[in-house]
Order: sequence, then C-alpha cells, then structure tokens
Amino acid sequence: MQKLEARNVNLFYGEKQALKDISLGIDPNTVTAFIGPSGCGKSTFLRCFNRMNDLIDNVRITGDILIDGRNIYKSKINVDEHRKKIGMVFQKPNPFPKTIYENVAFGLRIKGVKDKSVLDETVERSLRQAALWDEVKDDLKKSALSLSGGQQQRLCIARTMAVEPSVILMDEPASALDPLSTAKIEELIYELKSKYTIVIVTHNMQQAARVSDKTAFFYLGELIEYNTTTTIFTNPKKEQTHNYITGRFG
Amino acid sequence: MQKLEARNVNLFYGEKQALKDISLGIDPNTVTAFIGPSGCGKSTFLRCFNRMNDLIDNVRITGDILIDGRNIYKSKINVDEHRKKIGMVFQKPNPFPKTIYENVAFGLRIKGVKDKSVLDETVERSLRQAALWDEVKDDLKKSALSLSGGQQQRLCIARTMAVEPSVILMDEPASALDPLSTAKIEELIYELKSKYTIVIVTHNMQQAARVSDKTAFFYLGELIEYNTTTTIFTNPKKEQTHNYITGRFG
Amino acid sequence: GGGSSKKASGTLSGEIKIDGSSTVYPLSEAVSEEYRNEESGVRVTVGESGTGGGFKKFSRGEIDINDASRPITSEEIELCKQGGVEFIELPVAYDGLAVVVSKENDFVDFLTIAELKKLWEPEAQGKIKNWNQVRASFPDQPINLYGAGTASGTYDYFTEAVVGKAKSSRGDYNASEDDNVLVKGVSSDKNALGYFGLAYYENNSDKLKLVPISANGKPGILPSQETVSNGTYTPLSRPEFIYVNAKSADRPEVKSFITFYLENAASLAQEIGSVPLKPEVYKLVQARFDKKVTGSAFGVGRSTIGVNLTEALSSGTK
Amino acid sequence: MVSVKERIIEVILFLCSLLTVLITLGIIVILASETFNFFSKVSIIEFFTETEWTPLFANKKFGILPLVCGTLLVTVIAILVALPLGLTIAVYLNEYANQKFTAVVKPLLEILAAIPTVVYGFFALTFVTPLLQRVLPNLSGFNALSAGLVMGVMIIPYISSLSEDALRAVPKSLREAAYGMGSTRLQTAFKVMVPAASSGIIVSVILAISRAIGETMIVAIAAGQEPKLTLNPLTSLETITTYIVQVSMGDVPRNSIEYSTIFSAGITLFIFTFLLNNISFVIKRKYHQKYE
Amino acid sequence: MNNSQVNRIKDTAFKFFAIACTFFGLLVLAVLLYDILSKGLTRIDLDFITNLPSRRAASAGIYTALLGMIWILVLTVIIAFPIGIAAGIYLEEYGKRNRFANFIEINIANLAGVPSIIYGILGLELFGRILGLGNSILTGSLTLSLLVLPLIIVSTREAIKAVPKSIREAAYGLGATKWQTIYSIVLPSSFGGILTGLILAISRAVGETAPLIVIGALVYVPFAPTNPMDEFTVLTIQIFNWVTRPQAGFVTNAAAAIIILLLFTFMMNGIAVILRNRYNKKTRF
Ligand SMILES: Nc1ncnc2c1ncn2[C@@H]1O[C@H](COP(=O)(O)OP(=O)(O)OP(=O)(O)O)[C@@H](O)[C@H]1O
Ligand SMILES: Nc1ncnc2c1ncn2[C@@H]1O[C@H](COP(=O)(O)OP(=O)(O)OP(=O)(O)O)[C@@H](O)[C@H]1O
Ligand SMILES: [Mg+2]
Ligand SMILES: [Mg+2]
Ligand SMILES: O=P([O-])([O-])[O-]
Repeated sequence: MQKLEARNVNLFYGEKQALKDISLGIDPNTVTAFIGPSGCGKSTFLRCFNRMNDLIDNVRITGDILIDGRNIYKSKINVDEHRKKIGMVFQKPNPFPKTIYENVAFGLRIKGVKDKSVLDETVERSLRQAALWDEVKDDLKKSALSLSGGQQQRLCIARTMAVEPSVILMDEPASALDPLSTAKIEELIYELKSKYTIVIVTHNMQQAARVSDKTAFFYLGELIEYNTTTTIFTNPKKEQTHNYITGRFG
Repeated sequence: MQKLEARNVNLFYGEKQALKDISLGIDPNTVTAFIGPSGCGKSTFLRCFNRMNDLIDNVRITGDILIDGRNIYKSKINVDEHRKKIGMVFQKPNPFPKTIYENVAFGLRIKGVKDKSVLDETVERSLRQAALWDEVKDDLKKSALSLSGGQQQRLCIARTMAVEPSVILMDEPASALDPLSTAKIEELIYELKSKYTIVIVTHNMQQAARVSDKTAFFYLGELIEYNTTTTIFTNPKKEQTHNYITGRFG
Repeated sequence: GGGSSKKASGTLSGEIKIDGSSTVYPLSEAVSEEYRNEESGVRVTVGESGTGGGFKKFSRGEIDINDASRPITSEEIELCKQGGVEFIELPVAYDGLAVVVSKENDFVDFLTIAELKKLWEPEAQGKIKNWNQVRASFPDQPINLYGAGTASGTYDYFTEAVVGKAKSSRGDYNASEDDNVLVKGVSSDKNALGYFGLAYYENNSDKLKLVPISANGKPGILPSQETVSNGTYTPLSRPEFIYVNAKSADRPEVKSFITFYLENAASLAQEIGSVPLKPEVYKLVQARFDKKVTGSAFGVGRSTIGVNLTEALSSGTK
Repeated sequence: MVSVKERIIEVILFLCSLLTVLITLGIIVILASETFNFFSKVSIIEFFTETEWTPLFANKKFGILPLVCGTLLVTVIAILVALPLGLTIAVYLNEYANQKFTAVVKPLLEILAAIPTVVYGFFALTFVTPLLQRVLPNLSGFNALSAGLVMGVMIIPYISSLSEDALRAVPKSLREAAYGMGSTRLQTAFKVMVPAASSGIIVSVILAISRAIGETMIVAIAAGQEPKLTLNPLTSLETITTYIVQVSMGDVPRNSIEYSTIFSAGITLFIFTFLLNNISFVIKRKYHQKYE
Repeated sequence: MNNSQVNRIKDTAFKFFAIACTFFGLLVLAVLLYDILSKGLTRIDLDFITNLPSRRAASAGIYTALLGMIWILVLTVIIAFPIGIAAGIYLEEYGKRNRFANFIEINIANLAGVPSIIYGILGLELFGRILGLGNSILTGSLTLSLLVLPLIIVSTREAIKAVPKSIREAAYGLGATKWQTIYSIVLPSSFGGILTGLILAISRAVGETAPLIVIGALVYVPFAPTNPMDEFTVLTIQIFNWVTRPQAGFVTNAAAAIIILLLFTFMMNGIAVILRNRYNKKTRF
C-alpha cells in the first residue's frame, strides 16, 4: 500500500484555483521532491497532506487524500491527532520563543505528558536524531532563538520527530541556510529515510537530484511530470520539464 | 575608458561590512551580470553606482566609484542630476500609482518640462523602445497598476529610458515574472545593449548565461571571480564559483 | 479656623450627603471641613448642583441636606411630598447678589434695577448686545454676560428681583452653576458684566469691580456686610438656607453636624465673605431644628425679597 | 471534530467580543430613546433651523445650530493648526530626518496626544488666553481661539504619526524609483509619496477631526458656555460637548425636556463622529488591500 | 538659475520649514511643561499628597483624589482587561471567517472613535440610573472600562497579529489544538505587546475627565473611599475643580496636581515605550 496518495485533488483559494486535478502516490520510506517555479502550488499541495490549508480562510478542496489508505478529508478525523502523525518542517526555521528543551518537548506537553524522565529521554533522542545533540546538550535551557539558522532548522526537525510521526513534510527546508548547514540537512534527510516517508519541496534542482528518489514537477497548479528522479533529470518526457530543469525559466 | 569602475570599494551597514574591497571595470555597451547567493551584496554593490545607498542611514562607503572617469563620491556632485544619467530597474515592478502616461513622463516633469509635444514624443519613444507601445497606446490614461506584471516591468524600463540615461542598472528585473514576460525582458536587454551600458543582478544562472557578456560572482561580500560569461560558466577558476553554478548551494 | 470647641476626635460615624446651592457651598464646605476635626469618622460630601438641582435630589431622598440660596418652591414641596420626604428649613446666613464688571471697565458708575431688567429680560435675547443699548452714555462696545445657571437659586432670585418673575431671563449668556467660572469669565473679559453671590466677590475683589445698584430712584448702594445685614442693599439681598431631611435629622451624626453648623456658621460665614445672621436668629434656628419643625416658613407665593427672618421664624415655630 | 473544551473556550471568547456590539447598541438605544422623547416635544424642524439654543431658560429655544457651529469653529481652528504642521512633520520625518532623529522625535510628539485634556484646558485658560490677550485686547477670557489653537497642538501627533505610518507603508520600491530617476527629496515626497499615501493621510486627518469634535475638557474649561451662532473666534461660545458637561454639572430631573436635551445633543455628536469614523474605516480597508 | 538649482533651493527651504514645524510641536510641549512646573512645582510636598481637600488652597491636598484614582484604576483593570483580551483573541484567532466578526471589527473601530463624553452619558444612564449604582466608584470604573475596551482589544489584536504565522503553523503541525496553540505559543509570544496596550489603556483611563463629570463625580469628597459604592473624586476632577476656581492659590494647586498627573501619565507611557522596544528586540523571530 502507498503511504500517501492524492486522487484528483483540486484546491481553490476563493475563486482562484491553485491545484488542478492532481493525482499521485508516494511509497513508504522514500524521499520525494516537489519542484517547479514559484507559485506553481508545491507548498499548497504539500500542506494538503496534514490539512494545514484548513487554517486558511476560503480554501475549498475536492478529491481525496489518503494516508495509509485512510481518507483524511472524508472520515470524521481528529485533525490535531492526525497532524501529530505527519511532521512538518518549514522554509524559514520557526522555533518557538522558548528554550531549546521546551521546543522539543512541546509536542509531548500538549499531549499531556508530564513525566520528567520521559520528556528528558525524548528530547535527547530527538536532538540526537537531528544531529544537534552534541552542539546544544549543555545549553538546553537557552532560548532557541539564540541558535544559528542552521541549528534552528535542525531544532525544528528534532521538534517534529519528538512526536514520532511517520511522514515528514519539508517545505524548502534549506533555502534560507548557508551551504554548510544545507549539506548537514541533506545528510540528515538521507539518514531519516530509513524510518520516515519524506516529501520535500525545493527550488534547488541539484538538491532535488541529490536527495530524492522520485521527483514531481508542478507548473501553474498542474502536476506535469512525476517519475524517478533520474528520469526527470536525465530524460524528462515533457518539454516544460526540460525547459525548467535546464533553467529556461523559474 | 571604462564606463563604470569600482576601486577598492568597501561598504558598511553600521558595524556590518557588506562589501569587501571590490574592484572591477565595466566597458560601455556591454551587459554585465552579477550573480551570487542571497545576501552576498549584489544589490548593495549595484546601488553604489547611482548612490542609492545614500538613502539608507548608517551606510559608510570607502573606495572610489567612477563613471566616465569621474569620481561620483568625491567631487561635489549633484546627486539628483547624477541619478538621471543612471537608470535603475528594480526586482518588483514599481510603477507609480498614476497613469501610464504620467509614469513615463515623470522624469521630464520633475526636470520642469511642460511642453506637451515634447512629453508626448518622449512617452511614445520610450514606450516603443521598451516594446510596450503597441500594447498600451490606446490606454495611456489608464492606471499603470492595471497592467500585468510583465507589462509593468517594461513600463518601468520605459520610464527609466525617458530621461535618457547612459547606464541602466537592473536588480533581478525578471525574477517576479512568468516565463513569457521573462523572455520578452531578456530580448529587450539584448536590444538595448547597443545604446546603453547594462548591469543586471540575477539569481537565475541560465539567464546570466543567456544575456550577459561578462559575469561577476559575489560571495559573502567579496568579488570572487569576474570574467567573460563563457569562462565563468564553462571554466571557472575558483572552486566556490564552480560549486555555486553547479547548484551545490544557493 | 472656626471650630469652637477643640475636643478629641469624636466617636460618631456615618455619611452625610449635602448638595445644592453653589452660593451656600463655600459655607457648607467650610463647616464640613471644620467638622472633620471634630468628628473624623463622619464622612460629609458636598456637591454644588445649584439650589434647584439639589432639591431634585433632595426630594428623591438621595441627599440628607440641601443647600439653598432661596426658599423651597411650591412645586418642590409637592415633589418632596411625592418622594415621602419631610424637611426642616434652616436659614444659615445672608447673601448679597453682587453685580460686577471687569476691573478694566471705567465707565460703569452704577446701574439701576430698570437697566438691569432691560439687559436681562427675555426680550433682550439677541437684541441688547452693546453697552450703549443699556444706557446711551455708555460706549458702543459689546457687552458679554455671565450669570448663574438655571438650576441655581441665584438665578431664580435674580430674575425675580430684577425682571420681576422668577426663572424669566434671556438665555444668551455664559451660564454656569459654578460661580467660580463666572468670576473667571468676568475678571478676564473687559466687556463683561456678571452677577453672583457676594462671597465670590469678596474672595476675588482684586480682579473685579463691584457695581452700586440703585433701586426706586435712590442712589446706588454697594453690597457689603453692613448693607446686606441691615437690609439697605435691596432688592438684591437674600437669606441662605439649608434644608435637612427630617428622617436624616434623627441620625446622631446629622444632629451633631447641624448643631455644629449653626454654632459655627457666624464665624465661618464671615471668613468666607458671606454675611452672618444675628446671634439671636441662630438661636431661633437651633430651636427650630431641635423641635424638628418641618415645612417652610415662606408660604407659597411669598417672596423673600426684603424678608424679616426673625418674624418669619417666629411665625413658623408656633 | 473539535473537543468540548475547545468549543466552550471559543464560546466564552465570542461572548466577550459580542459585548462590544452590546456597548454600541447600548449607546444607540439610550441616546435614541431619549431623543425620541425629545422629538415628541420639540419639532425636528425647529431643532435644525432655529438659531438659538436656550433649553434651560424660561424662553426655551431648541436650535442645535449654535452648538454645532461652536463645535465646528473650534474644530476648524484646530485642524488649521494641526494639518499643515502634522503633514509637514510627517513628510520631514519620513523623507528628510534620519532614523535616529525620527525614533526620538516621534514618541516625543506623541506625548502631546497622551497628555490628559484637562491639562490642556488649564494651559489654554491660564497661559494661552492671557498671552493672546496682549495681542488681541478684545479677546474674551473664554474664547474659541485659544481652545482651538491648543486643541490643534494636541492633535498634531494624530496627523503626524498616522501620516508618517502611511508614508512609511508606501513600498520602499516606489521611493527608490523616484530617486532613481533623479527626483529631489521634495519632489519624491510630494509627487510620489504623499499621493501614494493619500488614503492613509486622509484617514489620519479624519480621525483628527473626529477627535477634535468629541474633545470636551479643553472647550469646557477655556471656550465658555454661551451658545452663540457666530464665526467670531474671539468671543466665548459653547460646543456640544461643553453643553453636555454644563447640564451634567447641575442636576437635571429625569423625564424633563432639559434632561433629554443632553441626549439630542449627544446623538448629534455621535452621528458626526460615527460618520467620520466609518468613512475613515472604509478608506483604511481599501488602502490596506491596495498594498497587499 | 536653472531648474535643478531651483529644485534644490526649494528642497532646502522646505527642510528648514519642516524643522521649524517639528520644533514648534516640541516647543509647545516644553512651554506647557515649563508653565505648569513654574506654577506648581513649589506647591508639591508630602502634605500636598496626604492632605484632604480644603477650602484653603494652601492646606488642600490630593489624598482623596489619588485614592479615588487608584480605586477606579484597579476596578477598571479587573473589569476591562480579561474581557478585552478575550475579545481580542477571538477576533484575531477565531472570528476571521464569518461575516459577523467583520461586523464586530467595524464596530470596534467605531467604538474607539466615540467621544468619551458619550461613554459618560451611557454610564450615567445605564449604570448610574438603570442599575442604580449612582455616582459611585463602581459606576466610574464600569464607564471607564467600556471606554478603554476598544483600546485593549485593538492592541491585543495588534500584538497577536505580530506573532508570525510560521510559529503558529509549527504548533499546529505538531498537533496542537487551537487553544493549545493560542495559550502556549501565541499569548506568551505576544505578552509584551498586550501588556503595552494595557498600560496605555490605564494611562488613558487616568487622564479622562469628561465621562466622570457626566456620571456626577464632581463633588467635594473630603474622605478616602473604602468600598466600590462610595462616592469618589479623581485627580483629573480635582484639577478641573481647582482650575475653575479664580483664586491664585487654587491655580497653583491645579498646576501641582497636574504635575502629579503628568508624572503618572509619562511614567505609564514611558513603561509602554520601554516594553515595546524591549519586546520588539527580544521577539524578532
Ligand atoms: N493564502 C492564500 N490565499 C490566496 N492565494 C494563495 C494563498 N497561498 C498561496 N496562494 C496562491 O496559490 C498559488 C500557489 O501557491 P504556493 O505557495 O503553493 O506556491 P509554491 O509553488 O509553493 O511557490 P513558492 O516556490 O514561491 O513557495 C500561488 O499563485 C499563490 O499566489
Ligand atoms: N539596509 C540594510 N541595513 C543593514 N544591512 C543590510 C541592508 N541591506 C542589506 N543588508 C545586508 O547586506 C548584505 C548584502 O545585502 P544585498 O541586499 O546586497 O544582498 P543580495 O546579494 O542582493 O541578496 P539578494 O539576492 O537576496 O537580493 C546582506 O547580509 C544584507 O542582510
Ligand atoms: Mg512554497
Ligand atoms: Mg538583492
Ligand atoms: O446658590 P445657587 O447655586 O443655587 O445659585
């Protein structure tokens, strides 16, 4: 069974259609890259998977989104519970203005976990997974805002993993970072693949080529081409895809 | 003689140094591209040439900038007059909230030109040069804001040309536009080269490769490499340049 | 200071609410301030809504004592009846109504009641605007008027004494319940003419010029302690009262306060620029209070202009 | 599916915001019902056409015009002071002054709007009027001029700060385009920035007018209490707000015609400011959309 | 002269004119402060603060007015703050979707512009007469609560709006419910902004005079209030009372009381500015 599946998804912001009849399936424990020019709907589509678009006024969605075969828009699903299973990492690092520790512990706290040892353990495990533990282990009580951008982004990844999701959605997670931090994040994605299903939106074609197993190319709200990353980059079937990856526009 | 020349330019925003000892010369009637990752100082450097950075508090500049051999920071230059000779086009189209006609005529009006026939003539000539005349000639009295993004950008170019500058500075002029408009602007740049000296900042490497004669690569406020565009893209001398144009970061 | 007996702060407590006349206000204020040294546990508040405004509250039972610069009217008596309020009427001082102009005014030597009438009657509204319309020998300058607000006893008394009918006045003047505002206005306006209680003049005599008033062809008379007290300053002299709610009068703190009031009214009135009653009159008044004589000694329709208090009080007491 | 707790919280929060509607309703109902009483006794035509206002006197006249006229006269004086000064300051702070200067001066000017109005009343009566009387010997002790001038100074920051905000909200790119073409600062300011920020500036002026119309203490202390249909700023006059204060200071019996006059005067004031506020709100909405 | 020179001269001329305007505003402020300080500063001493009112200017004090003000403020804070903050949260976080919220928004913008004296009329009729609370402290603070409510709501909304969408999304993304997100992320992050608004609201309440006059607070109250049903006087009313008295001594008293009032106002506004700056720095996300 596919981990994530979209069937004929259309999405409207008010009058404006941002996604047009998109269908695609994503296998477990793979990395999938969404690419396409600015405004083509990559983020919008990504956010359909954890119903983040619900937060925006005037959004209307048709079609089905299935996670582990369950339609998350149809059944009487508890959205908050659902989101706990789908982690999300954003373009700009967005730590809470709290301590590093409290950032990572947040997901547990809202679940009502109060046991100090459980919290400590989870914080450490998550920070280790995000390859941040060694850098911050002595400063857990410091404000997360005092970290560098790259560290903040890894903190956000750690925070996501603390609630043990099975899918991680990443919206241009490295675009605000320097080359070194970018490399670290890419490495991390590669490592996390064994445990999670990862979907990543990126502007950087080389990044898509480096980290992903499959790539989907979007243009003006449509899914133009979806294939293995190698195929997309070496032998695209559509001219638009070709034009885009060779930098004719975007 | 070189049209534009920078000699050991350093620029500080308050404490922070944004440009580090930059020297470079630009020949007349060429297109020069500035490339580099976000925040490396491309825009800052571009704006040195028409003293646009003067508008920001706490900016300190050392070194010399020469235009046609005249030091524009040293001599008792009239900045307003100087800026009339150096046109500038910005990333986001920024027409004034006035009619199309008044946008193009603005430069003449502030010079005190009142003669209707001179104005009419200049407006038409500039719009023709910017390849916009045919699309707007019947709507000159309409608000400039009613134009599409691509048209607005060409209007801004026409507006710039109305005051007959000899240099045009462009800061990512196509990054907010769709592929079609981008192509039009690129074409325009190519045509304008015969009359103007053009400097263009771009994020899009392929665009730099397509339109420019020479390319300068900036990184963290330093000019890493400056050479003919062909050399930069096919045979860069520095590893950083190589990494950047192959998309290792940025 | 006015407190006659300086014993240690007393043992009484409670609240006494006073409101009403702004002419009587300084006296009540002074009394309650001195009373504070006597009985610090009793909390006295004094408002100045004007005599009429005060009677409105008094008849609703909202206040214990109403200050009045004229006797209660028959309508007000009726209102009190409806509100179930019985009252004890106590004169506490005399007042002269001062007619004043700015210090800079050098042409007004005196005014006759007739001239005042011409100036203040309702028909003057919008018409009499210049000094020379009052008397031809006055200069052709605008005249700016300042007078008591319509809720005040001063207004009622002045209109009755000058125009001949209570509450009958032009409306286009600076009207305020607060005589301080009037003092302020007249003193800073060289074209001004105004009227208010004598006490307010006495306290600000450096800024104002008092106008002698001539009635019935007699020469102009200035109001003063003497002319008011001996009745020569007519028709603009009048008694001031406090009206005590008879129910409140049973409360020990009110009883003690009123006694204190009557004991000290003479000296305090002098201090603030009002004119005290004669000592024997205060005795009569105290007796009236002690006996809880309710009702007004000033029968309906009887004017207080030129009234003889001793006579009125004795007639009321029997 | 939303949990019960979440629902309850939402309902409580909702009720709190509903309260604001009740306040408005309260104001309208209370003003309107007494005004209704008023108009059952006084003809609405008299109210708007009669030129005298003497409801407290024996010869009662119920023309609101003198009060409206007094209110507007003081407001006009105030705006004549505040608009040129405020707008010039806004342009200066935005276009000429450096950020540090602006950062210091703007809050300092805002102090002007934070000072309690009773203080301004004191200042107008005890300082400005005597000062003006030296130049204008015919000036009454209470007068519209000093009240208006002082009120004008008080509302400077409404115009300067809000207009400065509006100017600052103009996209930086427009300003740069103007400079890029060789405009001087003055040209940039008045040919590009002010027109582009015009709606915001208009909003600031409307708010300032509305504030001036509703201002009470300055006029109550310094402008006098004589309802007069005049355009002469040197004499005393009465504004709507002063009248309400004047009546409130004496106690007026309920259900009397005098009592309902505060409500008819109050509703006139309310309608004025209500219209102004709504106009500014609509303009504000529009221009927010323009730049988003 | 060519055109460019003319333009430069105009530019410079405007600059000097504008500097003059700016300093005129500040000059008036300076003169006002100087005038008041010179009239009242010498009058301020401990007695002035602790004395009860008196008919003699020299021995009158502001004790009852100060206590009255504190009573009024405390009650206003207790009444208005929770309601205002809750309403602000609703409008910013919940109410965006429906038309009714839009209506409430217009309504609040309107309320913020209603002249304060109208609130006085509302308070007089609603609290003073219909609810029968008279001219008590409670009536005063209820009236002022209504007056500052729009202010609190607006500043709460501004503060909440300044919290970046991204950290909300992060919280939702972790599965937090709406209220959890608001309570544990949004409110702490906007705390500084909300507090700033609250302090400005207090400062506004301190400076109000007209609505209190309308509800009938202009009386001689020579004792300190002890409960919410007591009659009261506040600093502004005391000043108004003294300002209208003609004797020089009371003008001095008024000036002295104004100094105290201004100290209070400036202190409040100063705290607000400091808070705003500090908070802006700390939470630049
Ligand atoms: N909240 C919104 N309301 C209305 N339109 C929106 C909203 N968010 C996005 N859009 C529009 O929907 C389209 C798709 O937006 P989306 O953010 O998904 O693009 P994207 O591919 O992620 O672009 P980018 O690479 O710039 O992030 C765009 O045209 C955008 O303007
Ligand atoms: N007004 C300013 N004040 C302080 N620092 C600034 C200012 N403008 C730019 N900088 C800093 O100067 C550096 C260079 O900025 P600049 O805008 O020139 O970069 P850029 O190469 O044009 O980037 P981009 O591609 O994002 O436009 C950046 O670190 C930026 O943060
Ligand atoms: Mg996106
Ligand atoms: Mg740039
Ligand atoms: O004494 P009065 O205030 O009623 O004139």
